[in-house]
Amino acid sequence: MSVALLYGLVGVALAGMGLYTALAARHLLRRLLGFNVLGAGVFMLLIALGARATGAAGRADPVTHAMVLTGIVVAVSATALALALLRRMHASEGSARLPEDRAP
Amino acid sequence: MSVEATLLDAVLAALLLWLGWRALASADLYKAVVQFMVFGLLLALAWVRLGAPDIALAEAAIGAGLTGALLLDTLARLGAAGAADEPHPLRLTPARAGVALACLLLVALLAATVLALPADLPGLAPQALAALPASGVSNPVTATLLNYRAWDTLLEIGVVLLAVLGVWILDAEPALPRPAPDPMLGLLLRVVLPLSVVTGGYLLWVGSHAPGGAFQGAALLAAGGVLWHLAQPLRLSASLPARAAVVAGFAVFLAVGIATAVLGAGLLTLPPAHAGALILLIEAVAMVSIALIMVALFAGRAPTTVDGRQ
Amino acid sequence: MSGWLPLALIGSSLLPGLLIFALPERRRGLRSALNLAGAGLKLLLVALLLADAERHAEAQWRLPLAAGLELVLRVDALSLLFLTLSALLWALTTVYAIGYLEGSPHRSRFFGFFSLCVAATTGIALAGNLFTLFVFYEILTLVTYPLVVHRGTPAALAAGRSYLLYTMPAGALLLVAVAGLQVLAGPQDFTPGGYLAALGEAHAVALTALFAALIAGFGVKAALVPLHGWLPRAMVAPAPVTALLHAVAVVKAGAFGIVRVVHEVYGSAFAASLGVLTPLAVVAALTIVWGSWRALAQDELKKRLAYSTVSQVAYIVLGTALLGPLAAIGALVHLVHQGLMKITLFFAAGNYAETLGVHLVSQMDGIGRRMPWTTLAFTVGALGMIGVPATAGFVSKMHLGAGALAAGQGWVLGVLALSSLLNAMYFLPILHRAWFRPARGPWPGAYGGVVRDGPDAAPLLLLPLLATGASALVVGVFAGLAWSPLDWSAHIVLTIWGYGDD
Amino acid sequence: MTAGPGWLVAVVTLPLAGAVVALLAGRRGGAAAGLLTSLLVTAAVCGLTSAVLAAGPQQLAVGGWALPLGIALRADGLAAAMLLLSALVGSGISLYAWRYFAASHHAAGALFWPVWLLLWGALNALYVSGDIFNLYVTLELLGLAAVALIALAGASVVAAALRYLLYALLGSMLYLLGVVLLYAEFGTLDLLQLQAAMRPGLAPALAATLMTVGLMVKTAVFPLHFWLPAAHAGAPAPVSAALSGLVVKAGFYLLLRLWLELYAALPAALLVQTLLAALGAAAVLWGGVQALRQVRLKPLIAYSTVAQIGYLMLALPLAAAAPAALPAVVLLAASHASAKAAMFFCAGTLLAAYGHDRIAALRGFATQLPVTAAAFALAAVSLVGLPLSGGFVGKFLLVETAVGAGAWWIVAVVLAGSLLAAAYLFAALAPAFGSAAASEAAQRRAAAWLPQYAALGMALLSIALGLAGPGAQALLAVTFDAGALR
Repeated sequence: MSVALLYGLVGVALAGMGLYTALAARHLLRRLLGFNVLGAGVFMLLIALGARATGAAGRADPVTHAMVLTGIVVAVSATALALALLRRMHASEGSARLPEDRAP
Repeated sequence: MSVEATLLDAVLAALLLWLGWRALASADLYKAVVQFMVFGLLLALAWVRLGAPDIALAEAAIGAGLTGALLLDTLARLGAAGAADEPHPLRLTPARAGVALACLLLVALLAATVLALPADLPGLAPQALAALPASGVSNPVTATLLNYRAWDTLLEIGVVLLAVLGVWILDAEPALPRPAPDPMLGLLLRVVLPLSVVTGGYLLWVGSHAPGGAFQGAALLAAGGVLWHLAQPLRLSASLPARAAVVAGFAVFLAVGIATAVLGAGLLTLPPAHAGALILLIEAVAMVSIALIMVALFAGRAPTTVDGRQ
Repeated sequence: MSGWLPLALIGSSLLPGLLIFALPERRRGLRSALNLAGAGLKLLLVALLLADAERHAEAQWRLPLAAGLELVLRVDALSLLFLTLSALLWALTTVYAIGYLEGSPHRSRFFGFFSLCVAATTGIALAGNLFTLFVFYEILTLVTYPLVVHRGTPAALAAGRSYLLYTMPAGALLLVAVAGLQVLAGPQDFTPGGYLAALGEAHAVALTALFAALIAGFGVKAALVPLHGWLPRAMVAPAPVTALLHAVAVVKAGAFGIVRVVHEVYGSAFAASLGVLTPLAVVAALTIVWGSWRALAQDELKKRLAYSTVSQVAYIVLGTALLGPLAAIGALVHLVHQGLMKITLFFAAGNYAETLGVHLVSQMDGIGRRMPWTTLAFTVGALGMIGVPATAGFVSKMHLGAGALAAGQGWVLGVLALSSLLNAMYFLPILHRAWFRPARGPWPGAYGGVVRDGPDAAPLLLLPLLATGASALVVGVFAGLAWSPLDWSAHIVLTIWGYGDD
Repeated sequence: MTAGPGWLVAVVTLPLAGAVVALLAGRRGGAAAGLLTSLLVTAAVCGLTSAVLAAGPQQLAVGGWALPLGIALRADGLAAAMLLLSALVGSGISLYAWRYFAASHHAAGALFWPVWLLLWGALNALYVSGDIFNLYVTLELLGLAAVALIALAGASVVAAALRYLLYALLGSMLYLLGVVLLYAEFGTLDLLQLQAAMRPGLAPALAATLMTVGLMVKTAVFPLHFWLPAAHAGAPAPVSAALSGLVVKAGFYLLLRLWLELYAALPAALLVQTLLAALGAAAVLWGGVQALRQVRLKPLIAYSTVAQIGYLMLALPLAAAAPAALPAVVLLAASHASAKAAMFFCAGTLLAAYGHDRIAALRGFATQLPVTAAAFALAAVSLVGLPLSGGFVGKFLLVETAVGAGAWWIVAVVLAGSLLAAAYLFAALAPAFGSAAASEAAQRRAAAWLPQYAALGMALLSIALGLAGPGAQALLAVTFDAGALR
């Protein structure tokens, strides 16, 4: 099994666990961790699939690299905004969970 | 590929999965975040293994470094109570069965798809390499980011800009406590700051022909900035200079785009003769802006802002 | 060529309406001036049309809303008949309303919607295809609602709610029906004798269903039993509104729609071949009897009149549902006659209420001596409704009866006789009380005991009433003359629809 | 460079440039920049639209690189229509926001203008983007801008904003997964090339599913709508207008592109279209019932948005077969956008005037704020689909096509939906005409006239759209031919 394929599958697994956490976790910081791992998985899948031909064409696909760089920067921006919202919500409502996830 | 290589890859893969899971599942969020940062560093290693050094740099600096730092410092703001989470945060409950099932199904389908995909699709590598001479740079990734798909990158810088505007709107209180300036830190600063500036600039410069570029450089600059902020808190309010500084990168990039559309061959069509210089200009300004934004994401708005709150 | 005419006809009441909305409450004079100017202009335009109908016969205006979806406004003899009626009655009702709403709040809103309501009615009259008719029919629903709830009292709001409760679903039903016909027959203008016969038996089932939907849709406003529930409640509205609603605007719009559908969409022959006319006739007959029956029991004058409307409008539907020229003529002529008579009755009822505060039949003893002119007009209307010979009502009923015989539907005569008997039973007692009984004690008085002194109602209330009463008399007595509604209806039925040939 | 592409450039760059200026200009200058930009963008969009009508679809290769290496900006009839809709409603929003944020208490108000213009830029970029990854970036730009704008409402909506952000991220992540798969399968990111190359298979099927679900989250298609009401009801009035009127339309637009173009060739296309329509039907009924149960005005309007999105979805299975369906949908979308903007404007005015938006306690506001009442009533007319309004013509065409296709269940849902809409809008409006209970309706603050007339303008627009049918049909007949690339 080729390196690309191996990492591709790792990416798939990461995406899966990240998605589960993003949806299932209650603490918003954990959900954000989930989104970041999900993103990492997606990016890894993209690069791995782009690197499939590395053997043949010699060079990996730069377009996938550029896409992932873009994705990473977008992800950190979104995370930063989400964290700012989280801090503000905790300051005003005293909880780091969404209302529907707060213990009754 | 050689056997030991695949062995190394196998170990790395296993570590990634394990750390990734720990980063999500550890009951203690501090532990989780730290593990996430380690996970990020390992990820960078994986990027290198996949022949993506540019991403490796970005991952280490932004993915692991900056994101981790932001997470940690938010945890600090939440306090012990806010940071506490239930002992088994991801335990499978009936309520979560559906989600878990969906995720498993997705993983299975994705895996099947990955295995089913054609083994050797070169993607756009040939076109990208063929167009490289006219792109003004010799690093195909930089060429893609700043030339072939510059439109993506312009909008992406817009996203970064939005993050800081959002933080300003939220009027988020400065993220880090303001300790009394620590002499030790000051000393460190005197060493690190120039270093971060130099390396940042270097990364920017090499980006044209080797791994590196504006974002990686910006992250390093930001690291210096954050240290500075630790030493003596920066006051990055939404004042005009601050606004000008954070928008500069976006503005210059957009200006180049409009100029090329009005005077030149079309939107963001860089004339090959000047492409290299233009790209360097865009990246230089963008780097400074993005670095400032990243610092601002920490510093938030200082007490003395438009409205007198806090 | 003269495509501006239909637009001008609608504009003559639309523009005043819009302007009036913008007027501050206190600009009474300007508001009245606008109203009267609009009404006058409309009358002028109608007169212009009547002057040489031939030249303007082709006057039409088209506006495509989408491929195969056109607003068509045009002038034909039938629209002219309805148009004349509405223009005349609008003018009179405007005068009446100015007098009636003296000093009551929100008059700008009232007169604004009042004018829009007439604009919508004009649109219905001028509609050149089913889609346009539907459009203005829905607009009419919309602009009459504020008039019904105008007083803002709980009763008014409840009446408005039930009005929408009936009319909105009806609109939905019509939408489907109109869309269905669009799909089956494509975009078509109204054509004498209908345009669906071509589709023939192939779509018999679909066409029958669509016919039912159309009748139900228009039947709500025409207050066909069992869709009449909203009408008696809606009489909480100010008298001028009820008058207009019952005489031309809403109820007539429904009846007019049914006439168009039967004669110019399906064609009565094709409709008969589908076997949908007899059921329609039966529904109409039931409505006639039921309405009169319920009217008997009402002590509140306006309610009694409202139920009488339910029954009287059904005459139009009945005549439309009977094959042959005579019945059709009877239906059309009743469209006009009922309007004149009913508006007279409601004006009179309004006068009683405004002048003496009399709302109940049981309070009307001796009112004839107190308010002779009003009561005289009321008497003309009432006798006409009963169908006493030489009155307008008699002319319509006679044609309906003859038409029924011609169509071989003898049972209809029974219905007519029965309803005339019932009409007599709920109108004659009123006349008897009014003229032959002595007044018992002081009058209740409007607005907490105010009784207007002076021989009769205020002039602004009396003059329109006398005008309508007189015309109700004239159209009956001189029905035989040229240009009388009867002559006109005959012209439509025999010449334009060509039912005389067979 | 010919005129068409020039307009394309203007359409995507003007709002972004305006954002830069507005950010630098600060509070008062920001408003000026915002209004000026609205004017210029509208002009540019009109230019582009006329170019599309005159010279057919417009295309521009950004950076001058040949596909598939570069990114193509494309404007066909549908894109032009959406751009036009955004320009008209967007200008209204700018006009309303001018006084709103000038008067507003929160100091961050100055930041409304740059963020709002970035959002507008994201919309325009999205509508003309011909590249599925570029679409991902525009979606993120749109999402973050929306969240930042919601945050302008302050502490009360932070939770709603967070929920909004989380599900926006979820949506774009799922969409991005789909992009990855498509790129791996076909080696291009260009929409038309992908459409031409589209073939059944595991990767395309999974990609289609992921992208669709992701966009459904962003469009708040039932049952993935749960994040919408709180956010749309909680945001500042002009922002609510932008979210309900414009932002959800972007996701819907991409769903149209996916299932009428990109994936139309897949064997399961009709099935998916029907499934989406079924969800739309559920949304119409659920949203309507929920709206009926609201006691406050803004949540009612927000739930009505859930229902109205359902309306739009209903046309998907028809559009493939009947050409009249797409214009119907666009008319419905446009009249909903303008009517919704008008309603949120009115709600904002009432909130400012009375200090609350409890429907029962707004008795008689028709007497005190006649213009606002008129605007709300006209908007309601269009939303219910009464003649003669954009909503009416759209609804009629939709019903006609549904009847023609024998899709009676769609007819039934459309009618049920409009009766429900009539019911809850009547419930919202009836108190206005009731006699004012003086104590309750005592106006706290005098209402400025400009916002009220902005609302009236939007309402009149949604009525006037009733005359836009022929134009819409002509415009939507202009399409790219992906077959040419096959």
